[in-house]
Amino acid sequence: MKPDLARIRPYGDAMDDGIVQLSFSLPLPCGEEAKEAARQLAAQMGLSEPQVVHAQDLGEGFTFLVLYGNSRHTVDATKIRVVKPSTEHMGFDEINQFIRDKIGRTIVVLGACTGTDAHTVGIDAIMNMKGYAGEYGLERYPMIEAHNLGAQVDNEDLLAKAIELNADAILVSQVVTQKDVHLPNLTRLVDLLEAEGIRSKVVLVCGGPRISHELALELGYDAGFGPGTLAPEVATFIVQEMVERMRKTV
Amino acid sequence: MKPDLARIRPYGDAMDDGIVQLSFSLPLPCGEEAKEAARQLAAQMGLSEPQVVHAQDLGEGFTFLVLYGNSRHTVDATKIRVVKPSTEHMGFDEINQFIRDKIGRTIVVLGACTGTDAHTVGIDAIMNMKGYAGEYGLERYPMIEAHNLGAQVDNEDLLAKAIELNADAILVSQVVTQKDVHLPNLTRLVDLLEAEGIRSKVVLVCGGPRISHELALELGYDAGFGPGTLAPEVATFIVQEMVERMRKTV
Amino acid sequence: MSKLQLDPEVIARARRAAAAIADEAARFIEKRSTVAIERTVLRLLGLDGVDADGVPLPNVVIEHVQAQGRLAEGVVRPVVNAVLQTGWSVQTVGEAVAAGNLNLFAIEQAPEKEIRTRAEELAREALNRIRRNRERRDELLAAYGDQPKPYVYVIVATGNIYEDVVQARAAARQGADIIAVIRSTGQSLLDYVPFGPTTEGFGGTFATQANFQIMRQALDQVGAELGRYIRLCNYCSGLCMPEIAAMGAFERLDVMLNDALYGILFRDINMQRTLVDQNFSRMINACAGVIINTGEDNYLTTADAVEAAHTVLASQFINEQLALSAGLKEEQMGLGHAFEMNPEIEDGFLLEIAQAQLAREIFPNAPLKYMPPTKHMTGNIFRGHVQDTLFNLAGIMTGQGIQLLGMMTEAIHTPLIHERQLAIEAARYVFNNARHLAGEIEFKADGMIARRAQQVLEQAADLLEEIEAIGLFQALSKGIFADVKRSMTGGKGLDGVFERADTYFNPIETLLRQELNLPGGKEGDA
Amino acid sequence: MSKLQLDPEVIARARRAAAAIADEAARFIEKRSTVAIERTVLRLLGLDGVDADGVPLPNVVIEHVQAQGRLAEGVVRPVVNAVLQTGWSVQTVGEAVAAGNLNLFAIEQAPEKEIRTRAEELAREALNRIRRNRERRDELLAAYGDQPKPYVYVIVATGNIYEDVVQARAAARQGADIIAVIRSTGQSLLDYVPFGPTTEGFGGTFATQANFQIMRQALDQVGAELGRYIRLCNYCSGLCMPEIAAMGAFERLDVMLNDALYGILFRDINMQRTLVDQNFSRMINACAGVIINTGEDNYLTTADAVEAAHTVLASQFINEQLALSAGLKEEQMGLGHAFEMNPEIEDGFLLEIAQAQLAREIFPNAPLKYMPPTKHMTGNIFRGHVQDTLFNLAGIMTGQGIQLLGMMTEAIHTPLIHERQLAIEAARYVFNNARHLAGEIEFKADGMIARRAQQVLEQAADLLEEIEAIGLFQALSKGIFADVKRSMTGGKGLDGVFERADTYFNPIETLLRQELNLPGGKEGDA
Ligand code: B12
Ligand code: B12
Ligand SMILES: Cc1ncc(COP(=O)(O)O)c(C=O)c1O
Ligand SMILES: Cc1ncc(COP(=O)(O)O)c(C=O)c1O
Repeated sequence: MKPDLARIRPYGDAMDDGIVQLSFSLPLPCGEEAKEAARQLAAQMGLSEPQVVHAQDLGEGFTFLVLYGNSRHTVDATKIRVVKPSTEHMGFDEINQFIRDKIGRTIVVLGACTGTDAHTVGIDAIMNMKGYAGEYGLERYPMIEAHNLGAQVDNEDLLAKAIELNADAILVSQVVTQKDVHLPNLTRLVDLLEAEGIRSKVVLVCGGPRISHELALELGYDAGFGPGTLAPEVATFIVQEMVERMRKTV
Repeated sequence: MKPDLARIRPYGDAMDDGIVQLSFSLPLPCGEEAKEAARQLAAQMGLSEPQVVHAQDLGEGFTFLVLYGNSRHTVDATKIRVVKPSTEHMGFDEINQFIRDKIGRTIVVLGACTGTDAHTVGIDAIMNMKGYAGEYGLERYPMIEAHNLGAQVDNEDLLAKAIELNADAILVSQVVTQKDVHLPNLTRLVDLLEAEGIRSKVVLVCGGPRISHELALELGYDAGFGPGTLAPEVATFIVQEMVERMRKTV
Repeated sequence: MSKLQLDPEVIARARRAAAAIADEAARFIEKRSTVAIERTVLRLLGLDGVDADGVPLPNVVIEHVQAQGRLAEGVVRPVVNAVLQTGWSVQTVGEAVAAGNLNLFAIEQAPEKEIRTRAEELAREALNRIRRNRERRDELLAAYGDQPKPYVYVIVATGNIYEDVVQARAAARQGADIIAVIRSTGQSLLDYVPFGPTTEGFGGTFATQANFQIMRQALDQVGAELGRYIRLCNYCSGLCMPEIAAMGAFERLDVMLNDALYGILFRDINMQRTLVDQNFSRMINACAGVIINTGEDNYLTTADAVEAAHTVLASQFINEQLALSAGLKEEQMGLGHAFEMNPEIEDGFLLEIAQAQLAREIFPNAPLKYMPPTKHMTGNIFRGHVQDTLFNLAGIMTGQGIQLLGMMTEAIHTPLIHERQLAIEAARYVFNNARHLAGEIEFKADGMIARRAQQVLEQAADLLEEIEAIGLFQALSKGIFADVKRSMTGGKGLDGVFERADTYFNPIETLLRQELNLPGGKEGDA
Repeated sequence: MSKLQLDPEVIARARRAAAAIADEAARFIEKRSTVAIERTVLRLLGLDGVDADGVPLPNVVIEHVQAQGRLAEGVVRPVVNAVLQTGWSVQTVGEAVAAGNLNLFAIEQAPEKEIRTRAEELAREALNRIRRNRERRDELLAAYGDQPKPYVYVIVATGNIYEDVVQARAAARQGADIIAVIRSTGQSLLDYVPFGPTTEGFGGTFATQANFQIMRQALDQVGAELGRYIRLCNYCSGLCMPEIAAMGAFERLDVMLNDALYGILFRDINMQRTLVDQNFSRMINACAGVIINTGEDNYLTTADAVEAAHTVLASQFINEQLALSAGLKEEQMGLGHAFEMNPEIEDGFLLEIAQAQLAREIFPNAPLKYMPPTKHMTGNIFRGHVQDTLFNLAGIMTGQGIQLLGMMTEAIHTPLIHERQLAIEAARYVFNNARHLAGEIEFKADGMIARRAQQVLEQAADLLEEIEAIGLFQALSKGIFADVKRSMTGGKGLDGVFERADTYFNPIETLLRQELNLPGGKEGDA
């Protein structure tokens, strides 16, 4: 009954049964044809014996379908490598001590929720005094000078502030991701920083419920943090990255 | 905004966005690796940009995952042909008249829920006087002599009864389908009827929530009826099939 | 105080009629025994295992006795006599009979007194074993503390006991309080109990003693890790009711589906057989400290929940009285009912609350077992999850004892590993969020809820008096419950029922009756 | 009768403080106008469209007037003067200004009397157009009959008005009573209203008059097919509150998100600007028969629902009083609140019921708008669907007016076509099943629910008196609501606020005040 890690399949109630639930709508009127189309789609997805267990008229020529089937695909779990900003993180005291020891001055961190995005709860969770889930935010760290610019901050304003305050790190939050509105917005900041020639001077981090480290790297950020992030994780990354860069430039 | 019938894709909130929800469990502990494995599986299923929106520890080294992604597969809806027992069905009076006119005698229909299956509600819905969803069952039809043998009927007993009563049609209900327990049970009846040389003399019909017409044909039945079947649909099929056979043998 | 302004007079009337019905049944039962009871006695005296063809030894021995026309005296005397004569254990005696090496009636007969003494010793050992299990349960419960009610009850039903273990352990971690291992379809009609660990069932897993043991160990282990006692449930129904009770008592099962009428109505088991069997099985369950679950919910899978509401209540009254006459305490009576209102009914939730509260007030000490929507579940899993939510709310609002969690895939398949998780988290969310709602709300005097409850109670009392008048057997023949008509001599298993000879001897029963303070418990009574 | 044993004295104390707060605001408001109000007046007088750069003509004309330092007198006089002098329509005048062919202050000035007469004619036409829409709504409602409450309210938010139409029509067929077209993120900070049909928004679709019209037609059509009046909702918030109210009045919108404080707190719009704008926008909504929805739910997306409960109630009191001073009837006040209890709290449902019932009893005639769980929704769509079920039950148990349905994918994306279906069927199931539950249950006197409600009411009354003492502006600076601090001169849009000159002229306002029986409605009052 042990799973074969090299050939992982979904599990319903017996090893390797491959059971998967799926649901979607089709732009077809409700009836046998829509069900058959759903089955064909599921078959293309690699489900054997797909069963349409529910089909419902949505009006306007659409049908909602719920299916179960057995996936024939397998994943080699022994080959999975997950990219994370860092595996271990330091605690509050440790981080402050690390800054004292290795950087020797307070560092300046700027945070903002940029573009038209007004969801500040996430960035507040990282930066605010009171913090989040029992972890203090960066404002509480004696060795961090944290500035939270809040919601709907223009990339241009953020850049100006970063220059003004000589920021060591910039934290950008993006929560609204519909139609990928966050992508051009995030890229724009990188472009601006590069145009000013200060991209390499700041640790550039983004975060939000749909942000992954992988995506962040792709967009030209140094790290990306997803749902459930805690302040110490972010602080650890920033200070380690700063020290790493110092080491390299020495 | 009209769908391209030759290339139907799932629809979430924009034509052809392909949005699909899926959920399954993996025999991997909850964590980034399980999420990545889920994403890889979804990618193999043809979903672009699969998002793990929920991952939950189930205990015992299993993880439950919910994903959304955009399916790249398409279905050609213009080519879909659905096999159904019959497209139009007659009403109560019409059926009785049809029997009087074309067969000229009352016909004998036997029904049973066979094997270890004790789910009689389905077969009762088709056969009982009071019927189902506003449609009388076969027992109410003056031109049909209906015998409902009830639950857990052995295939052998059913065969014996069919011979004894000279049945024109046999209706078999199968509701429990776990581990495909219904398949050998259904096939066994066909074998028995053939061994007795009476398979061609009876109209052989099966039904149940997981029975499709296609499956029934595969198993050697004349028709299969799924969820929501009404008595007149079944009666129509039986009498038309009988008349069809009479026509052929004349 | 009654939230429903129920008339105590009407409750008393109903209970009195039910007691009369149970008395009539008891008079019928006391004169009879069955092959299943005799097999059970053998098991309790220490017989187990199967013969070369895989037939369980208790069956082999009973057939041996029956073949020689001696079953009416009970199986204990010949077997214990053989033990005395051979010096073998009951097990070895059974094996010898199975091997054809021993004819129980072809050996010398020891004096009755000696046989009785030895038999009583063996019986006492059996009951001690059961008592130790009961004490162990109490110890564990005392150590861990019990969970708040309603207990969260989920099923596993993979067909494979080892896969069941995975699912059950996961369910325990997810928060389940009770794990029920559903039986394979068809087992209830077997007139024997399969043997050993099994891995091939349909819609459920065979109930065998080995399977019980495997699951009990798994749950004890995960329970120790979690610091919670995880109760184990199985099905004490069908043609082997008492045998399963005995096996359960040996393996410390905590909860048993065990209804006085279910087998008659839903499995077409002969009514004489079922009534006699249920009584003995319940004495064992009583002694083992098992909570029984009755099956009134099943009525509503075929009948309509509004129209047949009073039959559910009437059946609960009968189950209660029959349980009392088998020595079960009120605290062990998980009387069943179900949330099976048609979801299309306006104010269906009000009717449901009326029914659930009604049961709560009439059986104040019973850990009522509340079953989820099944009939009206469809392939629409999302809507199903919502129906189950109202069910969970009804459970906490009316103080139910055991909440059998609904699964959103009820209309599709037996539960997948994560479906239990989703059901449990949903139930816990509702229970926690509405923890003290029951104590906070009152129902309008003379409102829809109160009036509905009063009406159902009236109807149930009337029905019970009708049944009392014609007798239970007659009532079952007339299709009073679940629209199902069963005849006195129809159905399966009648050939396993026999009248007790004057010389009938069953020390287990005597001891059970003593222990449970039931009539017939005095030496020589039986 | 109060189910919560609320003290009428405390309610009166809270309401009196709120009235004093609203009075203070009214005195501030009456001396001021804003660019948005002046643009609104132009729209009502008939100006629409955009210039060659896509800038809306109302903005162009206002900037023209402002550039010449003449806005303090109001925009009506110069524009109507131009109409009189040129013989053109308001539209042609606006186009000429935009084209640079006309300087409103470089032409001859007609006698004040003539200007006033013509201006009032135009204003009357505008109000007639609005009245006709209102009558049309009443006719349709009378013809079809209205739906039982809570109304089922769902959102569409594809970003593309044509895709929105598909979703909205489907939702209507699925059973929605109100369709809200959510606005693109960012629109509320635009100091102009985009023009024409739009197909590219993020997290919502731009509010434009063309979009309103397209959706109105689609809903009228599907409503006719279904024999139900489908209400249309949009957002009358942000820097263009009054303009959107006017556009909505022209296109027969039925419901408008329209809060007195929301823009200040959640969009960092200047408080002077918002207070002045909201007043004028509400007069239009009042006249158009629109139900406004206030945004108290938003407090709970950042603050804790248990701790901040009284701020929600206090804000409802303030919104009520400010609404009254803008001529809105109680029946038009969709005061907002939300089911945002942390799902982990024991008895959270009881606290929630207390709050919902409290609002119900204090604002008995208001069609309370009840918002679903959002903050505590996660990617676990199945659990989310359960949370939404308790929310729906709370709605029907406490007689809410408008139920904004929760979506199980709240934490993921704006709703897909079938998610609305699932939400609607779930809500209808709950509403229907518990239709008369509110009338059936009572809360224990001095129980948790009643005591919680009484305590929240006390706290709200205290808070209102505190705000009364320091003044609303001061209170907003201190972060009393939603923990957000805003200063008198901070935030967006302050440059659009101006003090009215003695010669300020605004016949629309005068007529509105007349129609709504508000002070200042008499000729020459304004
Ligand atoms: C609260 C809320 C609001 C509040 C915001 C109040 C405020 N001051 O923030 C209000 C009511 C104003 C609001 C408005 C809107 N919202 Co909103 N809102 C939410 C809601 C309910 C919760 C978000 C939240 O607070 N999460 C809690 C925080 C702690 O989690 P988090 O943001 O993920 O942050 C954590 C991590 O991601 C990470 N993190 C986040 N940022 C960063 C940054 C860095 C540098 C790092 C290191 C880490 C990090 O750390 C945090 C702590 O662990 C969500 C739904 C939901 N349940 O998730 C919708 C949601 C986010 N909103 C949504 C939308 C569309 C809107 C609107 C655009 C709707 C509209 N058209 O009007 C508006 C407009 C707002 C705007 N202009 O942006 C959508 C987004 C859909 C999408 N994927 O694009 C959601 C998902 C709801 C939905 N289903 O439609 N919203
Ligand atoms: C009622 C019920 C019971 C009742 C049955 C009472 C009775 N007298 O029938 C009781 C409580 C006894 C029962 C027991 C069991 N049940 Co059961 N039961 C159900 C339930 C809730 C409803 C079934 C039903 O009545 N549907 C209504 C009828 C009208 O629909 P229908 O059967 O689909 O019939 C229609 C069509 O299919 C068609 N049709 C059906 N048969 C035929 C035949 C012909 C010839 C034609 C033409 C048409 C036709 O026409 C009918 C009318 O439209 C379902 C769950 C659900 N919501 O579906 C589980 C369900 C069917 N049961 C299930 C199981 C596993 C069991 C047990 C095996 C569990 C156990 N191990 O103890 C037992 C054992 C029973 C046995 N030996 O077979 C599973 C089956 C899983 C699977 N796919 O294999 C289900 C799906 C529940 C679950 N999720 O576990 N059950
Ligand atoms: C009392 C009782 N026994 C047994 C069962 C199970 O059926 P079976 O007899 O097939 O084991 C049920 C139904 O769930 C029941 O309620
Ligand atoms: C009163 C009110 N206005 C407006 C909005 C929407 O926000 P925006 O200002 O981005 O249109 C909300 C939030 O849903 C609201 O409650």
